[in-house]
Amino acid sequence: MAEPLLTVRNVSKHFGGLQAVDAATLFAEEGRITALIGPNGAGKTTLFAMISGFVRPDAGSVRYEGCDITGAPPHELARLGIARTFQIVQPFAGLTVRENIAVGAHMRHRGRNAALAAATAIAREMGLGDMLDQPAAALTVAGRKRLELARALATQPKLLLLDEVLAGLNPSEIRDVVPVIRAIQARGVSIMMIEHVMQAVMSLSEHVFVLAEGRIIAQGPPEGVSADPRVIEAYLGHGAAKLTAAGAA
Amino acid sequence: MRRLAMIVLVVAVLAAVPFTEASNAVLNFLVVALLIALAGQGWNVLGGYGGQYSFGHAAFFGTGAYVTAVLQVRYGVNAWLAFALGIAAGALVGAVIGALTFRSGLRGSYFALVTLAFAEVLRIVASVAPITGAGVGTLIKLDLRHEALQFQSRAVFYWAILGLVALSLVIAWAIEHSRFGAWLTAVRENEDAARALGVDATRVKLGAMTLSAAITAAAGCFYAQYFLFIDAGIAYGPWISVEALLTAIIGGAGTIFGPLFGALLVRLLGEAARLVTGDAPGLDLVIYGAALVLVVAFAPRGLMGIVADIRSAFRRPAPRPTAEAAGG
Amino acid sequence: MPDRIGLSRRSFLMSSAAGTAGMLAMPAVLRAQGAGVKLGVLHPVTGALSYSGQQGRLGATIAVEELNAAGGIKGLGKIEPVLGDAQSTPDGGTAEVEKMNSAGVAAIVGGYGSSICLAVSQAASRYDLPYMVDVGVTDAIVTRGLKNTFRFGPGFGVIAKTALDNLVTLNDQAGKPAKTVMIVHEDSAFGSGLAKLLNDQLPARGFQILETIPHPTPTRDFNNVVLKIKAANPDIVIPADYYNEYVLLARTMLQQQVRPKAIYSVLGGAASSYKFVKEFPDAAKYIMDCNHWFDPRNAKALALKKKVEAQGQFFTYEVFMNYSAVLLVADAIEKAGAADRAKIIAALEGSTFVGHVMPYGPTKFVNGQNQGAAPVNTQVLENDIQVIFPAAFASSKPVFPMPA
Amino acid sequence: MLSPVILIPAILNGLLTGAVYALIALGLTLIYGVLHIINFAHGALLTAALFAAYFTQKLFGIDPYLAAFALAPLFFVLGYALQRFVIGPASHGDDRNMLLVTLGLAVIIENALLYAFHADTRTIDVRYSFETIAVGGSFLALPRVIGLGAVLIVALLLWALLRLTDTGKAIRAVAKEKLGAELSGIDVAHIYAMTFGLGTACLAVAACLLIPTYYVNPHVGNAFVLVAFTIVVLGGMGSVPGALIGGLFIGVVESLSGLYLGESLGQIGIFLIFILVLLVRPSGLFGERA
Repeated sequence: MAEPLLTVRNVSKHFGGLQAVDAATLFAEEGRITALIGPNGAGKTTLFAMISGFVRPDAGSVRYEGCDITGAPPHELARLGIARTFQIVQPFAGLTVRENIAVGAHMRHRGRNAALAAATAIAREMGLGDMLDQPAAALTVAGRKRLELARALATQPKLLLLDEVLAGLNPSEIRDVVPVIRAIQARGVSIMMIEHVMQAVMSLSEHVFVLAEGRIIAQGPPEGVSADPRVIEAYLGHGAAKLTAAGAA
Repeated sequence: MRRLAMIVLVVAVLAAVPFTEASNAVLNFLVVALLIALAGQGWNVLGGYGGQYSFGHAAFFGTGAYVTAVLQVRYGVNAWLAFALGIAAGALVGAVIGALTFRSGLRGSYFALVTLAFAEVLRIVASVAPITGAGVGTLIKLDLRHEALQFQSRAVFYWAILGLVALSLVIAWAIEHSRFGAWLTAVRENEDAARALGVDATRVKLGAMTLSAAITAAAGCFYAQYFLFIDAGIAYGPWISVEALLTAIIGGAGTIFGPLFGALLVRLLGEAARLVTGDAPGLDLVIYGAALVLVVAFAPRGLMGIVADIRSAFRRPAPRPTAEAAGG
Repeated sequence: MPDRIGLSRRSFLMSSAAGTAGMLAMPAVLRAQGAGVKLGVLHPVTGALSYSGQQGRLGATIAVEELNAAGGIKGLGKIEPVLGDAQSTPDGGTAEVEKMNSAGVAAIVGGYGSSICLAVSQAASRYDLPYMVDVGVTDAIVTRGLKNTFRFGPGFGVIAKTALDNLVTLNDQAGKPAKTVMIVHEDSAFGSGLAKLLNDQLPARGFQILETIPHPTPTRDFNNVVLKIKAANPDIVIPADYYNEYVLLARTMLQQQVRPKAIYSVLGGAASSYKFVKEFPDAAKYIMDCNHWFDPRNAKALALKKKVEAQGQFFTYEVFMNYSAVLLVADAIEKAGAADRAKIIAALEGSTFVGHVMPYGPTKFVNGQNQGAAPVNTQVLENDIQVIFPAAFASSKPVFPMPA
Repeated sequence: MLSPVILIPAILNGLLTGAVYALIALGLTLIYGVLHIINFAHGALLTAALFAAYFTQKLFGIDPYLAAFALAPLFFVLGYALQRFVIGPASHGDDRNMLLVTLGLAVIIENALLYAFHADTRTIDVRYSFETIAVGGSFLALPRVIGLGAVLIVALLLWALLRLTDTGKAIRAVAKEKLGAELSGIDVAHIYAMTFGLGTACLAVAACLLIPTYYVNPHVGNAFVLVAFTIVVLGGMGSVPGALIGGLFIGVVESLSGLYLGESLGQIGIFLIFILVLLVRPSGLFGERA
């Protein structure tokens, strides 16, 4: 079997006395949507930060396309084709939508005009065509999420890391964004997503990893994972109801 | 391209001033204003486009001034060459300070403080080191020949500094129309997001700081060549750090013409204040300070922001003034 | 080109440049109609040097008032002072020269501070505009070959030499009680330059320099400096500081009970200052200074002192130096017979003016430097400042060594 | 190389000087700890306080030490008002704007003082100005020894205020977690202003301790402000004990480096420490790692 696009092996990270991630191992197959779920404070975002180069792991390795990328800085990873979005959206508030996306596009286009043209095209695809010259600060939450996606996409990634891209959206907005993610996958982009909206996880992902207290406690296809007693136990409390509701849906 | 045409127009208008019967007093006033504008444009590259607020641009101004002066006086280097080397030395100091600070991840208040401290260290060193003439300062020999980069006519000096300012305007324009500029503004707006999009933030900031330092150093070189005397307080004193920042912010940080118009306005305000109050010591500076606070409070994009708002108000009644939206 | 760039004030109005509006009424000319001579009076009345600048302006304006009260300059009418503020920076000084030139002044008096004088002399030389330095001790001011620049007062070289000569005389007269010296100086142009001269020449005169301590301006605390003095225990302490630091140093020495045989300053910022003597009589007691000082036997000087003190101001050296410099320039203009720059320069070159209040004798300029200019030695005695050297001008005998 | 005859008094003097530095730094660090900005107006406010102390003595004959009890509340109100009505609203909650606004205020205050009182240096002469205490063959100026005591008391009071009062708890809450504090009903704008007021009140006390042995002119505060920055950084931005220890430490360093390197270069010692700490350990020697 060929090596997966991304392999994370036994990575650990602690902050002060807190073990945020403890020897976690997971992988993302090419062309698939992989989900990373877990209760609040499980260490998902830290794990993402290590994969995308924002945080250096204390131990373990990250491999991508057969190369060791452990501890490489984010901009190099972006150049290799790993793009990410942030849980709390981080638009360049003072720039217009077009300029925002162009920052991403510049990675593949040196010239300003080429980058702006590419940005315009992507903005249209992502449904931001009407707002090209608006400042990013003027966008709604849903608009900013789309912008975040568009910007990441403009770097022409092979692997897209989505950190709770659906959080903060209302159900109708979620219904709008889910097909967008599918479309991205259809372009041949592999996706790894952290998600709380279980409904979306169930419908989008092909493989799920469950992180709890810094450890991967389960993995497999979504249906199997959701039935796993360890997962239910990890989610017990405020998370359990959500999971069972999702399972029933 | 329209902006580029604006640059040509503004520079052409300014270049015509000596052909009117403007007195040397006016020319001298404009020379100093343009000198400050140049220093301010240097600050603008790093602070305005890059969002890194330096409180110590004197470090670059002073290095430019001292290298220009000391090379001529002590080593007999040709003035033109000394001028160029002064700019290079300023850029080098910028690169070194940038490498140290950005690698340590200093931002915001920390960055402001550390730049201030570097400028102060240089000031103290310059006030005791024999090579700078220590406390006595360095005096460039009066030698009104073109080879010595000194001119009998104020007008020639004026055109020279205008040429440098014009170049700095073109640099600002190029920043706005390049990948480097896009990355730089992205870093200003949100460094983490920029890094995730493939921007090597440290390198971009370092590049901006080097360029910024070179431009401000050019202002320092010109100062030395125009006034022919510098000492530690003039070259590395906090006055130039403050003026560079002030003109850029008041004119409009992160805009092409901000520092130029800011410098002209600030200097005019100072003259006007002294005109109205006689020689009331300090009042002109009170006005500078007040202008800074007022601009930050009510016109966050400075003079250029006000101009833009007025223009857009006339062109189409925009439902949402962009300045507020961007500021929020 | 330079000739075409106008001299007429009307040409201001023609200019379309941004920035002209503010320049129109510059500088602050006390305009008078009709005949008269415009005289540039340039001082740093704002910024770091503003106290000295304001004192200097005071002296200059008193001189102008007195001259005008007596009918102004013979044949030319009243003097119209054109006041300028150098803002304590060379560029500020240069800007004022440009404005004054545009305003058509016949000559400029003032400067105060070596860096300003350097810039001003050079700017004025572009227009062959006569410039009389009031106080600016760097010798570079008059050694650059600028034809327009004159210095009424003494420069570093002369001051240091006089100070040394007098120190030796003082010591010899007292039976050579002093052998060792410590120098405390501020580290900018004036203090460093002086310290260098002293270091070059004191050993040859039989004094051993124990240590030279530079310090920045401002210095917040002199306890360490005084501790060092205390440990080295020199016979003589030579301070060369600006006013604030001088006061701190003298106060700290008093506090730490450090009493050398003499505190002998050269251009001491506070040593020959009535303000210091009045505010800190104990710290000032017996301090000697080699500095610019008026001729205490000159009736005009004493009248001026009375006048200044009546205005609630201290009679500082800036006042009488500028007063004298204005009188000197006015005399030269009178001799020139016209507000013609070249003629005024010629008149200054041949000037033998005696109407000033300084102990210099008749003026005689060689390469712009007044040959007779020299500092005198003063000492704080019984809450007053007395001249102790040279004997010809002395108002009191020196008290040396200091009584314990 | 230097005998203990010099060394010991030099260290003692350093401690005395450092105490006043510490007090100035206390105000600065408090403001930084809560508002997360460097207050560039700190030096100018110190100058204003020195003028206030000078004039209360000159005009009303009130002893500076007594005046501290009146000037501290007065400057508290001044600081409160500045933050509440000028700095806060003008900077729209943006850190960089706050830097600029405080810089602008510094320029305004310093030059307004210059305009009002001109540049001449003023000193007061109180009867204890020259009184000394003999320690180990050297003499310590009595006013500076009193200063050290007063600084320790102020630091203790400040510490008690932060630990024991409701306002202190609110200040600490805002410093730690602004959003959370806001959500739990704390008026953040008020707490910001309270903090700024406290920091400014520290300056009033420092001014009253300084004036008997120092002088005042419109630029005098600048001489202290960079040192205060250094102490704040060294002690860990926002740390009260850090500022105290840092102040004393810097006082001694300045004193000793002045002794060994000369007064001019001695100043560099401080800045080098400053830069080094910023580059290597920006959280300071006593601060927590970010």
